[in-house]
Amino acid sequence: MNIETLFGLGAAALVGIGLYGLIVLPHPLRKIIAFNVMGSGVFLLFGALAKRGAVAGLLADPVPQALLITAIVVAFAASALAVALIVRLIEATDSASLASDPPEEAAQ
Amino acid sequence: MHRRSFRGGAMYEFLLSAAAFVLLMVALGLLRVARGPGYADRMMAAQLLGTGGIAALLLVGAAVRETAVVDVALTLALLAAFTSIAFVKFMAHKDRPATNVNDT
Amino acid sequence: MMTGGIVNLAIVLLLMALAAWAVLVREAFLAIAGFVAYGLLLSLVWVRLYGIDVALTEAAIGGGLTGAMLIGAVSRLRGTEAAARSERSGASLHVVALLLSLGVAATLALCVLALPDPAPTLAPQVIENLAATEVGNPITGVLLAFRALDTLLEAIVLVIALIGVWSLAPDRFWGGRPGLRYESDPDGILAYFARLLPPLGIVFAGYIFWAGADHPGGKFQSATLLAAMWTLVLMAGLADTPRIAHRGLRLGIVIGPLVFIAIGVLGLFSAGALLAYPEGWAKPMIVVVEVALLPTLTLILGLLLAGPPLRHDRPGSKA
Amino acid sequence: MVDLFSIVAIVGGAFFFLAGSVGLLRFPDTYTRLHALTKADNLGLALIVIGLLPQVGGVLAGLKLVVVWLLVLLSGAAVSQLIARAARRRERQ
Repeated sequence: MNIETLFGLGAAALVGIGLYGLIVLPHPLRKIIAFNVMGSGVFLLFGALAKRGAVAGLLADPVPQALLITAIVVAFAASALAVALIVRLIEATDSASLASDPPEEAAQ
Repeated sequence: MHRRSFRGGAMYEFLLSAAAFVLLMVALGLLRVARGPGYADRMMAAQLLGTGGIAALLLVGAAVRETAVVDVALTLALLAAFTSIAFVKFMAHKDRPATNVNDT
Repeated sequence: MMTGGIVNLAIVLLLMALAAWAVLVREAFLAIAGFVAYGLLLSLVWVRLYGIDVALTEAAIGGGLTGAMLIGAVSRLRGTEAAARSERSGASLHVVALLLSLGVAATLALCVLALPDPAPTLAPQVIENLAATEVGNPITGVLLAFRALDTLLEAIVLVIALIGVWSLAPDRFWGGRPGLRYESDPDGILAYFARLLPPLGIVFAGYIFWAGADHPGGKFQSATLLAAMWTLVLMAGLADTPRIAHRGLRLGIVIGPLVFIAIGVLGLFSAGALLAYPEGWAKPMIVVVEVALLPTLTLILGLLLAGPPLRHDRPGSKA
Repeated sequence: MVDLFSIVAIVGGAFFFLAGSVGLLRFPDTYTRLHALTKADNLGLALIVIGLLPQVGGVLAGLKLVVVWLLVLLSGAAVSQLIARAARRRERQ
């Protein structure tokens, strides 16, 4: 199996793992981590595609790689915003629950 | 501009094997993160991971003759202490009796 | 090439194991440790995929900023973890989530296996036109010439993200200083370290910035390093974050997009299209935009890490 | 000849990584584990860097390799002190 296919399949698995965590994990901070895992899976898939686009002179297609750089920086900014929201939520409600009807012990 | 120039067989194989070996050792060390017991031990494993990651990166970079990989390693080396320091600072913060940030 | 294949396989397996760890492990702190290790391994993956520029970005963001940000968040959870565990979702949801993620992963895997051969690529067009920009690194060429609009919009997105973070400040702290005030380390090691490392980091950031024209590197990687060095100085208690009402700070935050837009509009008149560079002027224009973006990106990344404003100066206060 | 030198040095470095990991897993307490770790950090990376010096081809790249090692040495020293102090503070409490 060549490297593009191998990393492409790995990327598919990462997206699956991240998606599972995003749905199942109750704590919002954990959801952010899971979302980042999912996102990096997408990035990796994109990177494998870039590697497939190698032509004489270049080892990979620079267009997707350039977009990946902006994507990584934007993903960090989005995570920072999400983390700030969570910290504010905890400070405001003393609970990190995302449920519309928070459980008893958290509400007190 | 990137160039394609692969190193001769034996050395290439050796450098990549060495990288794989170091990576494996680091993965072993990661078990300490799981076992703990304290936070200090976990941070140590993270430190080993950083050094091992840099070593593996340098080996792979030398194997494929990509000199710019050294810059990636330099970046990691500069930031090697960053996460650990953030950790020590925040844990020190957490250890102290909870001072409400909003009151200051 | 056998060894290369084995190394790749080992990397992918370790990557998946770390991802599963970061998602499944019980304690948030352990998940973060796993995620930091995951980020480190990702930069090795980018080297294997010949994306050295991407590897540099991932090393700076994944190896530095993200870990520090998540650890900062986890130290302020205040026991919400246990409460969150009590509202664990039911078994049916787990099954549905498992089926859904398996389905998505399998679909993606099938797509990967069914990719067209030869792969579509824009690389020849990039090589063909790169000479006109006088930039040697094709990625810099894409970021600032061929897809400059993306880069401009990204800078604006970063500004908006920072405004979003700031807007979470309680009203009474608006205009104040972001983040916690760190005490100067009594043991002195951190203070020593934070005096020694930043000069080296700044030199290297300058090198990466300048090298970005012809080799892997550029403003994003450079700005991330600078932001990390700034945060190090803050954590050592050697300096404090600026008040967000400070005019110079706000100017620094918007200068990048403003200069970028100005040059883009200039292109409308001189070269006939928005963000087009007049003939022979591409390289100097690109350098101007990059120089203007550097303080913007550095300030925004550092301030995103610091969080919303939490305090005002109090005379004689040493919180 | 040069390649042989590289191979010997890199194998030596890899050995120290092995020793560091084993020490981290097997040693009884935090401080001895810290001891094992710092050996891997310093010597493992140092030997690998020395082994790679003839392989990178170029004075600038070689210089950067040495700087990588020095930086890791510096952060390793600072962080291990911080870790040890944090561990002691926790013990005293």
